[in-house]
Amino acid sequence: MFAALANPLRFMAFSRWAAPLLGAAAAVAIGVGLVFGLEAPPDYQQGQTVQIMFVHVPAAWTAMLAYACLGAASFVSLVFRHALADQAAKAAAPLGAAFTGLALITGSLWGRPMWGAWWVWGDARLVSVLVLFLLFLGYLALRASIEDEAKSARAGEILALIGLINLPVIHFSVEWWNTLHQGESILRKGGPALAPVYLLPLLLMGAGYSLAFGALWLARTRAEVWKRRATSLALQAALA
Amino acid sequence: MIGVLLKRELALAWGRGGGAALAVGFLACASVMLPLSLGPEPARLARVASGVAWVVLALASLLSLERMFERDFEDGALDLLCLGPLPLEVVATVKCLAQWVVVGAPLALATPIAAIALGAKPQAAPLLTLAAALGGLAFAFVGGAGAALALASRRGGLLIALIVLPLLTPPVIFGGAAVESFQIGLPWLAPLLMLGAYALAAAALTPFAMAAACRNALS
Amino acid sequence: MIGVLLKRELALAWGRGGGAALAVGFLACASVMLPLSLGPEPARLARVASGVAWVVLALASLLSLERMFERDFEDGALDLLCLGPLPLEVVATVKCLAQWVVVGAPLALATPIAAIALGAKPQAAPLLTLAAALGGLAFAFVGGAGAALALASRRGGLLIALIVLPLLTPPVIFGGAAVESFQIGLPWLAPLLMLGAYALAAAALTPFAMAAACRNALS
Amino acid sequence: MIVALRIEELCLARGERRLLAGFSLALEAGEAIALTGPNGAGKTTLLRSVAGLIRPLCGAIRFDGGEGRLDADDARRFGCHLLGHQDGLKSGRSAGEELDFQVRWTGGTTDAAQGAAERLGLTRLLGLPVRALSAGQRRRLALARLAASHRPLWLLDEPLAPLDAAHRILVGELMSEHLGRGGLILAAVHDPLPILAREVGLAGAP
Amino acid sequence: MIVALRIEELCLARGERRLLAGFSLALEAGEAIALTGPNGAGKTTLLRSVAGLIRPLCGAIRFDGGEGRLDADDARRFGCHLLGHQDGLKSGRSAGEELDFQVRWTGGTTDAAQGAAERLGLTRLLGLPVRALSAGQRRRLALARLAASHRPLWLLDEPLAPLDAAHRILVGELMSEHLGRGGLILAAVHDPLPILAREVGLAGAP
Ligand code: HEM
Ligand SMILES: Nc1ncnc2c1ncn2[C@@H]1O[C@H](COP(=O)(O)OP(=O)(O)OP(=O)(O)O)[C@@H](O)[C@H]1O
Ligand SMILES: Nc1ncnc2c1ncn2[C@@H]1O[C@H](COP(=O)(O)OP(=O)(O)OP(=O)(O)O)[C@@H](O)[C@H]1O
Ligand SMILES: [Mg+2]
Ligand SMILES: [Mg+2]
Repeated sequence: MFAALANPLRFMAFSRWAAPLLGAAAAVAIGVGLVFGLEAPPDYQQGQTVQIMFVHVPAAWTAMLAYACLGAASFVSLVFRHALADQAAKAAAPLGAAFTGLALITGSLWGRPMWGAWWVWGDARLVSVLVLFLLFLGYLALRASIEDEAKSARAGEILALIGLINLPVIHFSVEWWNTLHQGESILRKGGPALAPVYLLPLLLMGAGYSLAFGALWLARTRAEVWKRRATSLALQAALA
Repeated sequence: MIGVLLKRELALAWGRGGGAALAVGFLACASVMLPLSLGPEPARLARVASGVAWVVLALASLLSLERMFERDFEDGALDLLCLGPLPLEVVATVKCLAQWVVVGAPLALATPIAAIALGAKPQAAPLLTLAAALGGLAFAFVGGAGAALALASRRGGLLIALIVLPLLTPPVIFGGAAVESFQIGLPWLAPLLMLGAYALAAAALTPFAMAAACRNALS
Repeated sequence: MIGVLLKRELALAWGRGGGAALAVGFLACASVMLPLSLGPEPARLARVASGVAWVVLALASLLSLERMFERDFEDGALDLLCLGPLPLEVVATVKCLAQWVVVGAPLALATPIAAIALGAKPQAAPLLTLAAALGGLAFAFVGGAGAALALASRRGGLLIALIVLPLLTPPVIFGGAAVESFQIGLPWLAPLLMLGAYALAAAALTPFAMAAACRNALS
Repeated sequence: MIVALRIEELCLARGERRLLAGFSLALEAGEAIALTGPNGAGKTTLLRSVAGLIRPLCGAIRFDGGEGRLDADDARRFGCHLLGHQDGLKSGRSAGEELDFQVRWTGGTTDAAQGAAERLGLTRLLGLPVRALSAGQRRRLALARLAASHRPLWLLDEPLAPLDAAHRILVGELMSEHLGRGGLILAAVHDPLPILAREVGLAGAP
Repeated sequence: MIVALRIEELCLARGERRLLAGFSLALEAGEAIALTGPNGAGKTTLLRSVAGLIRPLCGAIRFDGGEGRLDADDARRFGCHLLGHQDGLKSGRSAGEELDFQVRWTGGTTDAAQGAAERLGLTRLLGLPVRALSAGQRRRLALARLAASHRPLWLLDEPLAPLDAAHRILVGELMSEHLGRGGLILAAVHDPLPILAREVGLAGAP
């Protein structure tokens, strides 16, 4: 499928209908997830604030997903030197930064009632998510500061691949250090340790966020393709 | 051939950031400044000591990193390095090692002294040195990658900081955790091993990134 | 004419050290790293907060200072600056001011935020900003003098550190004392005035030193 | 305005090495001098000491205006262009920014900078970073400052080396115009200048 | 050992600008080519792409050895000297240190470096910092590397510009010797080379 999509024309044809479709699916999943989520009973420990979970946890997942996509696109671009892959990588970065920001904000909104602090320095997971955010920003800044498109692409690929190290650190940080942050409760050995009333909306929201990311990613990649077409047309016009 | 290169890189690293003396002076100065601005209560100082040493280590590395590749890039020496018998990956490794020898190693030796002067437990000295040495290694390589990536852009310093700082955080976490655990009597081997693993991974992987980034900037 | 020069110097200062974003990122990072390596106990952090902000301010200034004159010296732009309508003393002043605007001022604004994030009292914010702004001014001018003096030598960084670090200590003492006194309810005006006097004296005297040092390096 | 440069009994040294002793030279308005001499003879050092960047061991460098002797410092700061081996262009900034700064710093206007850029065929290059220019384009950018901000005394250190034939001729024209306006040119060269110039040789190391 | 350089249907671009298209060239052992062309034509770019520093858009650059085609990477790393507009000398280090490093890095010995320094009249200057050298002395220092460590292919970018007449002749002799040993020279120039060379012109921007 990827090989097929590597052709820009086919990609544009595919994404023309795929992006809105994914967007609609995302809206449905998020809508239903929100309804279930708002109806979920208050947790005996966390009270009503447990509902923040439905915004926070999917945002954190999607942030990591976005970085993984950025890394994968960069890898493809580095190895196969495919312009489309670079455009996809460039398009993924601001989305990833946004989702990471969302995870940080909702997390600290949750932290205030739960831990009595907006932010806890020294918590490895929190800090590693902040690092993820900075990595996205660094990627964006690096791309923006190199005018030559080819050089900018190459430098971005290298940075994105170096930053991949951070993903396992984020995921396993709760195991490696004793942190305040919640341990693994869903993707853990022996099945999820979450009551179905919470699990169902959480998974729905997770799916919704990921679909939304997918839709936005396709749309942004399309925009990037258009932008480059426009610049190369302008150049041809200037040279002619 | 590596020897020829190493000799040159050591001389350059020494001249570049002022080398060891600058870094150690930096540390000394920070150790003086901290009590000045904190007030001299020993209990408070002792806890802060090793943490500050880490921050200084990271900042001092950053201080001289920016120019690791930039000078060679601007004056044409990078062309010459590309046309030498050793691949650029090796050249980058040697550069980072030289940086570490000149800045990281003296700092690793000075760190426990500063920490103890500020009131840390003397028993922690060997661990502090080891952690600082490993941390400095990670800083040198990760920082080198940032410096090489920033070559192609117009804004050196800013970019390097932005790129490098996030990647410097894990070693600081690991190193700080090892020292802290040791001081309060918890097991400290695991974080130290993580630190070592990070440093080795950086030393093994970033040379490829550096070489690719340099070639990219030249082309 | 000063406007023309200031525009250029601002652009260069911005590009050189990465400017505001670098310094602030630096501060942010140090604020991240410190708790990481200290452990997150709020009580401890709060006491350290403003002290650390000072150290970071000093280090961030040093970070970009070294190249304040060196680039212009090496690429011949200093010749051009000598042959312009303004005397070299004014040029040096403008350079330092640009450095301060780009690095010092944003840092002064960010310092209280970092300190409060680490747990300092919010009421201290205005004082912290003022002290950091004055301190930054002193750092920029004293650091500039060090950078100019180091031009003629082969070992820039080392010299700058040796020359500048001792001269940076008084502002840190005064500034730290002012903030600390404020936080524990003692009179804080006197140290603040001392800090201001030091900064003004630096701004008034060092331009002559810088100009003389530049001429010396060129000849 | 500078109408004559007089160098009298000048001695110059670098490090421990004596370069010139008892060197004298007079340059009048509308005249060009080509300084020649082997490598290391002291051409660059002489130009830089005329510009006031290097202090002579002995002797005098005088600038005469219409009404008698000028203050040397003023003459240098308002009447003198130095184009050295290094051109003082920042490789990271854009060519346009650098040209504009150099011209305005030496007393010209932005419009004049545009005009000079056009004359030297740089207009399409002004958006590029200086680093991206070819050696000849970069040298032309440095020369544009001389054409844009009018200062009577030009001190040139091998101004034509990286230029192609067409641009050598063009710069020759610029120089003639400058001389026609009553300018003075003191140029260190290894190849002949494209204008009529009096040749002054420096002996070089013994 | 490289005995021939073949460039076939090369296309080069910088930024968005096309410099060369379908450019071909063959250089055999013992032969020198003088690349000419207006500023910005792409001479430097061509030399750097032969040295492997710039990746061509299309076309091939081949190095032939005695027994057939050589690996391009090896040929460049062991058989090729590039002397660009910038000479890669660190201005703060001493001339001797820099020469020794450059020579040994490209495969020569310290003795050869001494010999080359003597040949080029640099011996008395080796203790000075590179910054203190005059432009011509500095260029000679850069050229000494070529004379000291033997590599067959010399890629030279305006090698003679800052040299005085005597040293141009001397460098001409060095080049002839190099060609006599079976070397190859590809030099970008604006002034004629002091040796017999085939001229290849680059057209320059349309
Ligand atoms: C700014 C603060 C916070 C940040 C940056 C943050 C970050 C993250 C991240 C990255 C994940 C996904 C980890 C993975 O799946 O590998 C996550 C999951 C989670 N977070 Fe947070 N978090 C924050 C605050 C909180 C707070 C205050 C709570 C509630 C006490 C909380 C509860 C959870 C839960 C329950 C999960 C799901 C864990 C799992 O099932 O794997 N988080 N968070
Ligand atoms: N610090 C120093 N110590 C000793 N000698 C020095 C020092 N600085 C410069 N020199 C010498 O002074 C001379 C300076 O020559 P200058 O640069 O004026 O030569 P030039 O005539 O311009 O030569 P070129 O034609 O090569 O440009 C050189 O011989 C140089 O080696
Ligand atoms: N990033 C870039 N974007 C656009 N154009 C560029 C870029 N980099 C280089 N160029 C252009 O490519 C050309 C490079 O020319 P090159 O340096 O090869 O010229 P040259 O033939 O060596 O000229 P000279 O005789 O002046 O040395 C120049 O016209 C330059 O302006
Ligand atoms: Mg000279
Ligand atoms: Mg060229």
